[in-house]
Amino acid sequence: MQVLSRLAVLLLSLMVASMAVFAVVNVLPGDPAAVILGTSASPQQIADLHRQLGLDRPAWLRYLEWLGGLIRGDFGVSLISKQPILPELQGRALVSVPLALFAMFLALAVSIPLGIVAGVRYRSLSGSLISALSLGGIAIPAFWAGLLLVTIFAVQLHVLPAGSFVPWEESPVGALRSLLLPSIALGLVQGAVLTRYIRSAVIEVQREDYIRTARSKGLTRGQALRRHGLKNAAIPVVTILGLQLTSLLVGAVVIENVFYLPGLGRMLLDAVRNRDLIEIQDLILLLTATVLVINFATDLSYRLLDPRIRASR
Amino acid sequence: MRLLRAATLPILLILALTGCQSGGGNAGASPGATGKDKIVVGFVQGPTSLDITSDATASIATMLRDNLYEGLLRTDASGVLIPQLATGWDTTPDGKTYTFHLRSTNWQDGTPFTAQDVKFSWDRARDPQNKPANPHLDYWAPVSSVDVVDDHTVKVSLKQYSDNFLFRMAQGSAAIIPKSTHVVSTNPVATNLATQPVGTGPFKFSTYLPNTSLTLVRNAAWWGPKPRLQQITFRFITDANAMNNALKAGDIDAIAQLGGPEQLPSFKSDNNFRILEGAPAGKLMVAYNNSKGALKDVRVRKAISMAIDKKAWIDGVFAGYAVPIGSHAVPNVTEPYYVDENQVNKYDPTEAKKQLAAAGYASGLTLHLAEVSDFPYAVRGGDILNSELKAVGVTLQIDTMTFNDWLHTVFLPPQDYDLTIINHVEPRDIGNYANPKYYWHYDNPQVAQMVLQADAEQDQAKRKSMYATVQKQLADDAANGYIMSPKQIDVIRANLRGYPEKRLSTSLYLAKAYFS
Amino acid sequence: MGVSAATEAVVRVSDLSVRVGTVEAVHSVGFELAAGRRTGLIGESGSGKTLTALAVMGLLPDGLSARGRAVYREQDLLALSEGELCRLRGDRLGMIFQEPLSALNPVQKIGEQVAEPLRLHRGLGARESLARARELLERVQIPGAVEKLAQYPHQLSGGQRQRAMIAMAISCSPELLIADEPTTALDVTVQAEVLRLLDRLVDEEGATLLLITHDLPVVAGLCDRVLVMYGGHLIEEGAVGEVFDSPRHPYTLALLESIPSLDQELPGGRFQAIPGAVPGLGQFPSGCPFRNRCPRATEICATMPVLEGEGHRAACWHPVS
Amino acid sequence: MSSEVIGLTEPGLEPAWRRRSGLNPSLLAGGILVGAVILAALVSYVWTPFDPTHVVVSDRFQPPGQGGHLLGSDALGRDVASQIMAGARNTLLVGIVTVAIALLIGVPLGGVAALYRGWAEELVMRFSDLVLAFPALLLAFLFAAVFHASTLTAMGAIGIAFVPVFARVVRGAGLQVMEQDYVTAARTFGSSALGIFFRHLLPNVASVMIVQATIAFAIAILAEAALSYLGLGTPPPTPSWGRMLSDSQNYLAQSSTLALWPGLSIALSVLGFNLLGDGLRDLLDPKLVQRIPPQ
Repeated sequence: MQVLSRLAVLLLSLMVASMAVFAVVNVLPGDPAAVILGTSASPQQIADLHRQLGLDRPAWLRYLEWLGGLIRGDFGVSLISKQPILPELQGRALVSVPLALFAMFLALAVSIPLGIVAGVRYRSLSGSLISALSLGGIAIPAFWAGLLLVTIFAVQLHVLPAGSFVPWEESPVGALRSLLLPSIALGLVQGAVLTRYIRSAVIEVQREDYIRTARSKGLTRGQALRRHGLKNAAIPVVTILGLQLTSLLVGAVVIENVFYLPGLGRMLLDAVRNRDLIEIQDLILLLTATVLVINFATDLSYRLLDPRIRASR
Repeated sequence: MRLLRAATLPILLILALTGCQSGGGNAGASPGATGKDKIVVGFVQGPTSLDITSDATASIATMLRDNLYEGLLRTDASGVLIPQLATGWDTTPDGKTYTFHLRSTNWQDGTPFTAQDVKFSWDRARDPQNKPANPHLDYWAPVSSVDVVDDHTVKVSLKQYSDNFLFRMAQGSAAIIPKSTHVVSTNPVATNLATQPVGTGPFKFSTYLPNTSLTLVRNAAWWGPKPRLQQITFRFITDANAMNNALKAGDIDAIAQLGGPEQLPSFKSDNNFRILEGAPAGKLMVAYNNSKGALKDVRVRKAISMAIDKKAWIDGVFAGYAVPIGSHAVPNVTEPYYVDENQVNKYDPTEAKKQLAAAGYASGLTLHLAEVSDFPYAVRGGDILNSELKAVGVTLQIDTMTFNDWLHTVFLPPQDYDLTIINHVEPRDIGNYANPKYYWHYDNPQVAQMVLQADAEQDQAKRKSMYATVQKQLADDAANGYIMSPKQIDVIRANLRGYPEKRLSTSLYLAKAYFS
Repeated sequence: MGVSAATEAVVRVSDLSVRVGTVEAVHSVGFELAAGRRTGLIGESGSGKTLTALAVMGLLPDGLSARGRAVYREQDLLALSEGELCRLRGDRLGMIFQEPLSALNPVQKIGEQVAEPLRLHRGLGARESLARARELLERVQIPGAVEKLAQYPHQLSGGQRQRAMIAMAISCSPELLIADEPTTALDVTVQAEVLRLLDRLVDEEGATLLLITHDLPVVAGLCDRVLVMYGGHLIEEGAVGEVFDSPRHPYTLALLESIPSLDQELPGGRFQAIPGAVPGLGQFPSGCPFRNRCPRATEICATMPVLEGEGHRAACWHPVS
Repeated sequence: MSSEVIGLTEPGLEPAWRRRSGLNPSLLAGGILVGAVILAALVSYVWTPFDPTHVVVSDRFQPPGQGGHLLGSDALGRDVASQIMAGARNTLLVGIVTVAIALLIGVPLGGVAALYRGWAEELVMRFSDLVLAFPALLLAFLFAAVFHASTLTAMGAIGIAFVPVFARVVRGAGLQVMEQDYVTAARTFGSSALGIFFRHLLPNVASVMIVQATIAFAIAILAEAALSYLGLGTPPPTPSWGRMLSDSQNYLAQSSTLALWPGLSIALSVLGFNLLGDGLRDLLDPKLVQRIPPQ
């Protein structure tokens, strides 16, 4: 029941977000044709493009058509390449989605052990060291990390590609190799942020009364943390994880441009540069929808983890 | 004169020479693609359409002309016109009528190639109503009619002699397309050739992944000697670094036009690669709006030209792989009329200041630079220009824009700009100075007249001297800030043979290529 | 050291000090918990009573350290390794905490939490231990024990939570049960029930009880002996009747006088607040910690007096008659 | 859409007795780093070792220390150290304008929500939900496409993306303030909403705002650097750290240190503002600092 109402909120949010995107692109500045053609195109050119884009029809109708198309899986046709957008989108997603997943996996693989160690030993040197490193990691822009990795592994050592992508169909191994450095760059920085949150969650949890209770039952510190602490610590971390996934998604947009990966981020940037408004509209909504869905999933998993919330409405 | 139409906008030859970053992504290549009979060639940019007669992106001509599509004739590496689909041609003494004798061969779809196809192709190309329009409509300006004599003979009548005519018919957009299969689709900007190209050349279409790759396979029925390569893949890699790395990693076998010349040293020291340093091509310049404000004054234009240190640009922008030019011509076979005007408006900041003072701008002058952020050369050049102009008291306001914006504000009306950095790669385009409405707004009736006369002049010596006069006048007028002609540089795997050694940018003929 | 109990001592604490960082919060405390007896440990917040108990259990929070001895069956609890301590805690030594909501794991079912010591110390399997847990919940009189097994702490009432807590603590029939203000967080009506329950269970189990509280009537009703702490010092101890009837330390007296009503008659029979406030940690005066609030204080109080007396002992230079 | 009330780094974990005693190391380190950035920016107005935009092609790719170039020279022979100094100006400008936009829009919105409740509050909260669905960079992309990409679109987008954070914090704190007896008293005595906003609400949220603004500053720096790196931020010739990084990428083989300095500058400034935010939080101890997802 609660899940259904959350789902309704998600759908409503998606609607509103799509309206917002459509409004910014189509309504706010006035004329998309002028946007595409530049500020001072000739009236004839603008009129031509108007017809081509169907701009002579009311905005609400075009909005509904766009939305209807999206629901039917018709993402429209790129203004620049004149190709349908959906197949391109699908091809690009084969780069971006694995990239984001690898990076997230890496971030978790790094941050969970480090965060727990730093949390358990927060008073010792190793804990402080991890903490300081992660604070540094937060400050490092992922694209700079990418550049440094390229300098070391591609330019100096020649062991990994500096960019470009080998399509999966041609060579899965090659594709993985292409995604390795970008995933590391993205994952390490995200991992630093996560480490910090896991660390504080673990520290907080260790001070909880129920950990003391658990120890009073005869559990060692480690057992108490494992059996009673981690699930509790996971609750705030999951919330952060949702936010982190979002920032990872945005980070992927940037990192794709560092490594020249033909993913959604590169597509978006090219669309922005070429003012391919149809593509921009689709891509921004797609990414925003992903953010909303991630938030929704976070909300759900939060409920699964915490019986207190599960019970109350 | 070249016309650009709104319908074919996101294009332009200017994209060709330099690593342009607009338009689409890229991809790497299959590792170990250096198989005996398959080649992967890296290109900076993929075509927006596979119809060579409707897309002016330079890369499409380079990839497909002579490989998939053929014309009646083609230019060899030394600039000589040689027969292709025509076995030969006759010219009347007045130079106004050409009779082409056609080869007996078939299209890649099996239908026979006839004179009807030639007439269809060229009539279509010169028809301004046609959509999509040929990007080089002006190539056919001198043509009055194209007539079929018989199945294998075609006669072309010109209004007057044109020196450029044959040369231009060897270019990509003058390729012959099949009449039978060329059905204009409902999409106003694409023909069926845009996705399923059919030609007469040594390689035929296999697959096309937009922004990723284009693959051709050997045409066993080709009229020439059987190509040794079984398959050609053109892979699109926008970024120079990624491209260089792909070659080093073995993902590709050749880079057609190196994007980042500053990285050449790393290839030079490696025996696995050969650097093919081609002829200079293209005119990289700071274009002046000759009709705007202070720039109307020749002294101001001269001052800017004198503030520019060509050596700094050649080293800073193209790592030394360019030659200085002093007027609108390049020293290569396509422009045999070239004369060296580098002595005019030589780098001299002191004299530049004097000229500015004489023009009344002793206390300073502010100019706007329309900078295309898609082109690394324009961005680097903008930084250099900013510094150089500052030294002579001119403040530069840089307005960055995409190439698309540039087309619609600078190149096409309203043509509202002061300065812009651009590389004109189209050969023999000096005729643009005859058009006062061209975006430079250079308006000199004598030059205009002489340019037109030169093309109609059959006497080679006379023609050459006319062009020389025009070049001198352009330099003296400082019509634009002529800087350099970047060299065509390809880097290939050392065991790749038969790759055009000193190629012109117009096509990359791979029928003779093989791996040793 | 005076031995006041006839029976054998379960735990003998001597010279126990607890430091919070660099500040000493509990100063050389010594006492014995006689087998089968109930001892009340009283004092205001900040007197060090909870720290003393936690030190005995080896459960001091990070950054706090204990010195001294707390001998349980020939073993000094303070010198034991974590592993050895873990074998005792929850089995021989049980503890009940003040705030049952925070002391229970919010994301684990009650049944699991109650069953855990049995699995740990008795080696019971999942099914057996849950069955035992149900019995325990029934024993602590939680209605609907079967459903409660599968519920989470937030689904129980405050009293039920504390009962579950008690069930957990007695699951292995500990020899020593420490209850740290077990009823403070509960409603007054529930308090009495829980105390009655505790009373009964301690009787049934024959456990030794250390009841920490600031509620004097509770001690009076439940305990045999009483320890009074102030400022980290043990300042008075003795049989409940003796101490409450004739307190020797002025602080104990003041404490008793501050209680509005009590079953027995108070000296003076009036309600009186102790002047001044309890100082913060490390801000007690040197010597007797109470001297800045004590009406009887003299210069000699700048030196800490020792506990004196047989059976009923007090640390004061100027004891109440 | 649930926004956690949690700091960017963990809340003060040290026990109170230790926190109170002695120096706050975060505040000190953060202060030094931020101070260095401000100093570099200010000094660059009157002096840099070289003109940061002056091109001397023959002098290019000088290693650090050569030819008077403390940090070396770039592909066009420009002095890297001078560019870094001048780039600090841009970084600070972006941070200040961004945070100012967020404050100027977010604080009144949050104030209105807290003061008037009802549909006004609902509207503000739904608006922030909507904006929160658009990460700063996505918003910047959208703006760059619709308007012309410039420092302004970048700052505007990042600033707007921060608005919900400030609006929510002000609303949250405002609701608490409104419960206070003296505010209730002030209202019954006829104080205007504006009066309550300025007299009671603002002073109460000031410390939260300071901490929040400091953290937002750090994120703004990161976001602007990313945008400039992608060519959607600060246009040339204004020196910008993000664009320096994107330039350097073409020359990694020639000079690997070129990518080092601007990246280090960004990282240290971000670290500085983060530490400063942490230190200020410990010092001012506001309880409601919201987390802004980085980048």
